[in-house]
Amino acid sequence: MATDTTKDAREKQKTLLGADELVLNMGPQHPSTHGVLRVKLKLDGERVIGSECMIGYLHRGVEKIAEHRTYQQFAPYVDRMDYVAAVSNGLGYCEAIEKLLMVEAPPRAKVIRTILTELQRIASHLLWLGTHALDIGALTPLFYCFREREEILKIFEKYCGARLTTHAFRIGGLQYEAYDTLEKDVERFCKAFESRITDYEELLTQNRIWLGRTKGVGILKAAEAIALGATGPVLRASGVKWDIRKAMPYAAYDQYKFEIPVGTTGDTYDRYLVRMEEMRQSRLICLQAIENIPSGPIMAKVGKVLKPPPGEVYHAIEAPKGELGYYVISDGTVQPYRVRIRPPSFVNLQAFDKMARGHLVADVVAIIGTLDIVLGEVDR
Amino acid sequence: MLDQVIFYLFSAVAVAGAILTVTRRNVVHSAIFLITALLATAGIFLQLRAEFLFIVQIILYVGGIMVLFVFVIMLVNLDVAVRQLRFARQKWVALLISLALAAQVGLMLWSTGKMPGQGVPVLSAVPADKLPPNSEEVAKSLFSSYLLPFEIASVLLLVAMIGAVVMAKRRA
Amino acid sequence: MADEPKEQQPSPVPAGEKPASGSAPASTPPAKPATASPAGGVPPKPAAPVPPKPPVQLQTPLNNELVGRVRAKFGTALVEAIEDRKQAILTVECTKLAEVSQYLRDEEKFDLLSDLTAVDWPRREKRFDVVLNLYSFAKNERLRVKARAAASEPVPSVSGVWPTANWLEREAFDMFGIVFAGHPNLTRILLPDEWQGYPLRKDYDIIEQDTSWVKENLGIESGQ
Amino acid sequence: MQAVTQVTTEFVKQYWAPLLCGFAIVAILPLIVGYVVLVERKIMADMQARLGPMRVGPHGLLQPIADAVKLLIKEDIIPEDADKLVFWLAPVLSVGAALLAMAGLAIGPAFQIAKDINIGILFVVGVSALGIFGIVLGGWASNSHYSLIGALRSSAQLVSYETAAGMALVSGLLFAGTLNVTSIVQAQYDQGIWFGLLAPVAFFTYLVASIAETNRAPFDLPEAESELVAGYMTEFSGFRWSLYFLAEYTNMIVVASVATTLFLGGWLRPFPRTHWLDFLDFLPMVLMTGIGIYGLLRVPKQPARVQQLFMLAVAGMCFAAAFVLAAPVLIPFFKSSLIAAVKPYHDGILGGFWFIFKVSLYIYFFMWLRFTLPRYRFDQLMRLGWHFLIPLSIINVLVIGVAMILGSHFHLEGWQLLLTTIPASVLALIIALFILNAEQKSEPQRASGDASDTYA
Repeated sequence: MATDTTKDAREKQKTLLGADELVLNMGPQHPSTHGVLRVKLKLDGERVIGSECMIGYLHRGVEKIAEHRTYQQFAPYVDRMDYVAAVSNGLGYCEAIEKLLMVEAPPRAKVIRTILTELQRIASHLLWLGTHALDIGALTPLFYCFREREEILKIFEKYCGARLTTHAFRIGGLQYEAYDTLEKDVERFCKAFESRITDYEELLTQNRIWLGRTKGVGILKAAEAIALGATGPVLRASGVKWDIRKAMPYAAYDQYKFEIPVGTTGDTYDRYLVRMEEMRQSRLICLQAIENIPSGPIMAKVGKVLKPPPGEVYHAIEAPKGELGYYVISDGTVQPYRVRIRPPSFVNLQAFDKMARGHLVADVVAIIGTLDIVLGEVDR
Repeated sequence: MLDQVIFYLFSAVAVAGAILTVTRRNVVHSAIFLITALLATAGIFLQLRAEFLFIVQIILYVGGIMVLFVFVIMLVNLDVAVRQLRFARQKWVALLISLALAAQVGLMLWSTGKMPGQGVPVLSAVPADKLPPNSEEVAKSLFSSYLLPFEIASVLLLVAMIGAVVMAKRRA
Repeated sequence: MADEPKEQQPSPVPAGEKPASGSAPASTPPAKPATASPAGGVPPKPAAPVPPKPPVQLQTPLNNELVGRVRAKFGTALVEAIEDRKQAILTVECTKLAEVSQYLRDEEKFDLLSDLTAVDWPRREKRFDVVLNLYSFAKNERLRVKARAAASEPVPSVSGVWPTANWLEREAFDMFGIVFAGHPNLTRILLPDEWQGYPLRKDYDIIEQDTSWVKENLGIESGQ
Repeated sequence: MQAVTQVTTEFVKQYWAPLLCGFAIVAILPLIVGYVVLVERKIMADMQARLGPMRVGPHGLLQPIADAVKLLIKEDIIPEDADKLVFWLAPVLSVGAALLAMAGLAIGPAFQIAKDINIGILFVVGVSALGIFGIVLGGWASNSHYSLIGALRSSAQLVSYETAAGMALVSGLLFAGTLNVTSIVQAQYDQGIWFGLLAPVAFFTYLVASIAETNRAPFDLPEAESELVAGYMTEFSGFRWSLYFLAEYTNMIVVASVATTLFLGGWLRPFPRTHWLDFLDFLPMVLMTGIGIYGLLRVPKQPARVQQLFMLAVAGMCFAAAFVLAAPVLIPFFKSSLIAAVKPYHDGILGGFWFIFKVSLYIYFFMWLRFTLPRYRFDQLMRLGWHFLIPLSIINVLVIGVAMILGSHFHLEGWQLLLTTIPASVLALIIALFILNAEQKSEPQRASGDASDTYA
């Protein structure tokens, strides 16, 4: 009986008063918008019939700052964009400038860069997993994920003294030689991580509620994903097997064997599986890399004052969130003429409207989580 | 003495609640006062040792029907309701009906010669342990002497329920 | 642009991306803005003589099959095709940008628009470059398309070709004030809607701000 | 004036004992709830590889008091556009209903406020359901979309799951044959078996429905923090918020008590009529002593002098409790003549212990689920309620009734009744799963149309 009365209520509300559209303002202060994202949702009951992302609350004008700093001075700034994957940001920037300078980092630097970047990918995915699970209501994985992420951050701290915004690399190579027990630390982490990731999967992968909350939610077909410019795990979960690490190898990725996990349906569950598998693959890359770190210099021959010859270069790497591109124009002076950063989060977030339409408010949360955005990078 | 005080307390609350229900402009406030009136009535039942009726009143009317009322009201745009006249055209009809009702009650009290003030027999306290178990008695009378009406009512409700489901299905 | 090509710096790593242009160091001596001092020790003295010399030419004309096909199809609309550090760059007529994009996506399979941005060259007659970074999954190849636009000139929007251009064009509008004709919703995206000025233009100072907006909305004198 | 005094004295004379109990409940319950929260946080911390509150008092033992003080002295914020009257009334309603429901419960054979009311368990269920008004009205009065959605979700959820819970209770009550709380427990003593074992499906249904009714994870949608910030509580702060909090945890205690009374044998110890298990009577005493000794061991490890003293006090309290618990059990050993005199205390104390023990286990289960499971989505929650739990509970009432008739036909009693009720429960489960399956098969075409009503 209750069913009918409540149905009547909704019917009445639609026909009599026409008050069926509700605009819900989510954020910029909301527990699950992962920062200062603001989403305006048009709701019919709890169903989303339209949405608009309002961004820019964290806009700091990074690209403008770049034009007023020297090449080296700007390097620490990029860490502040995707602050949960600072190492990846740094790698992209350093390699872009190296391309502009037409130098290449020595092999030893490349391998250490690869190790740290892959660790950073694991850390970034761990943070994603924890918060995503928390958004869907599972409290506990967050703490497990932070426990493991802590190990990675400790390795960073030992290597360069910083945990979050590391500025680990320099243009032309590395500033610091690897510390003595780096290999051992990484190996210990990787060995332990295998069983830990199985633990997370036991908590979530076959959980009926988890399946119900993620399967069929926020479907992005391959063609749509490409049209919307989605990259990284979002694109791969839609079934496009494209990873810049394989397609256009940089750092030392061409030396290692790893798989590119792809999904089939492009729903939230697929993106979950893809990221979980990516963590496993990153772990394998780390294990391969520490086996044979070549000796030699860690810094290429670059001067103290960098004046790249005029010209321009676009260099993209596979950041944890997707394609992170740097388009740098040099006019031959010590400061870049223009630095354009192609942020994966910004572009991926554009797919939000497409994914959220027709879903419920609760799914909106899951979809924001599954896009794995960092507002520092969206807004720059 | 105590019983009477409690009775008049509950009655006053019920009457006041009922009046406020129809005079409030805000629909939600009306609903709250209706709940108050219903609860006060339930209180009177309890005082009369009709425990089963008391809990039925609470579970069905307050806990069930009023929740749905409030549910509906909250979805409705309140401004519209406020703008509408409180007492619409039916006020004469309403007055007539309430007068008739009052006359009926008065007549009943008059005919039994038990006007208030001449001793209130309904309130004479029966010791609790002397009463037969309340819910059992209700069940017995329902399933023995009033079996047919009970079953008819059940069938009626069932028909209503199925009808509602069918209508809802067709719409959806 | 067409200067004598010269190699400027011997690449320390042989496998590195050598400049695509000539191999021999030409007229000017190797300037080496980034001197090969081992792991940085001595301040690089030779850096000093760099500024006066004319810019080093790393950009060479590009003439591969793709360029041929585009030129055959669009003729003079393809203004220039060059290669810089092995990266292909096509410059097209601004008005033809949408058609060229459509062609590149449909016929040449550049189905991913990686990035769309703009560059301000205030001293040029047409001050803006609108830059599209394309990628083709089929060919595993990147391509950069540029269109030059004057300050007030509307640029045809490519959001119909790649939906992802929607936000990217909004950002370019936000930062440079470039108007994209045919864009479904050309509003500011990162800055507040009422903000005055376009911060990534070269004449916008780094500490400049919309003072009246800051006063009105934040109630403070300055956001700096 | 004289009449008023007379009425008052009459009233107090007649009802002083329940009044006192009522005051005790209102006074002590916030403290208990505070410590339930502390225990929850500690358990959560343990499951999540961390320590939980450690700062206030040794092992955070004074945390609830610090929290309470903080909440009380917080600024009282009422939103500008809120409906002031309703905003004020709502939390009070919520907590009032929850506390009133406590009156009908029997914590052990000795402690019950509304003694021997005929409708016993119905009273508890009905009155505690009134708390929904606090949630709905509070959500509406806040004049915020999040609150309103939370309130709507809450009322829809409660109405749906109350049906299932009620039907599950009916299955249990069939065995008891009475609504009176004391008689229900007595019936379980007479049968020698808990009704939860006789009607496992009903117990399961009630378990799930009671989680949903108290808005606990994985059914905590009305206050889902990742979606609705805090649902109906979004605009409440300080003291009002703490009232809601109190109501929620009190409701947890209430549903746990109802389940304990009806399905877990109330204050009876496990296997109450098996005499070789009599040594279980010593369990409470031993348990308390153990905790006390552990506390003593921890004393030297406390960092500060104050904390050491506090830990010592805690240990002392444990020993005192152990002594109180031990007295009625041990006295008969020394002086057999006192058995009769001690009996009521013996039953009261042990009964209270077992009741609270079972309630704690039930609440622990709630917590365990909360830390483990993700949250349901609203339509999934409704589907689970209407498509599975309600059919299941209705069918279960039917088949349990049949099983009882069969049982009495074959003169089965106590444990023997399992012979008929277990097959009946399995049958009910199978039929319900069949219905669910049939529903799910017809689901795809509906889901594509997206016409499914979330609130239905």
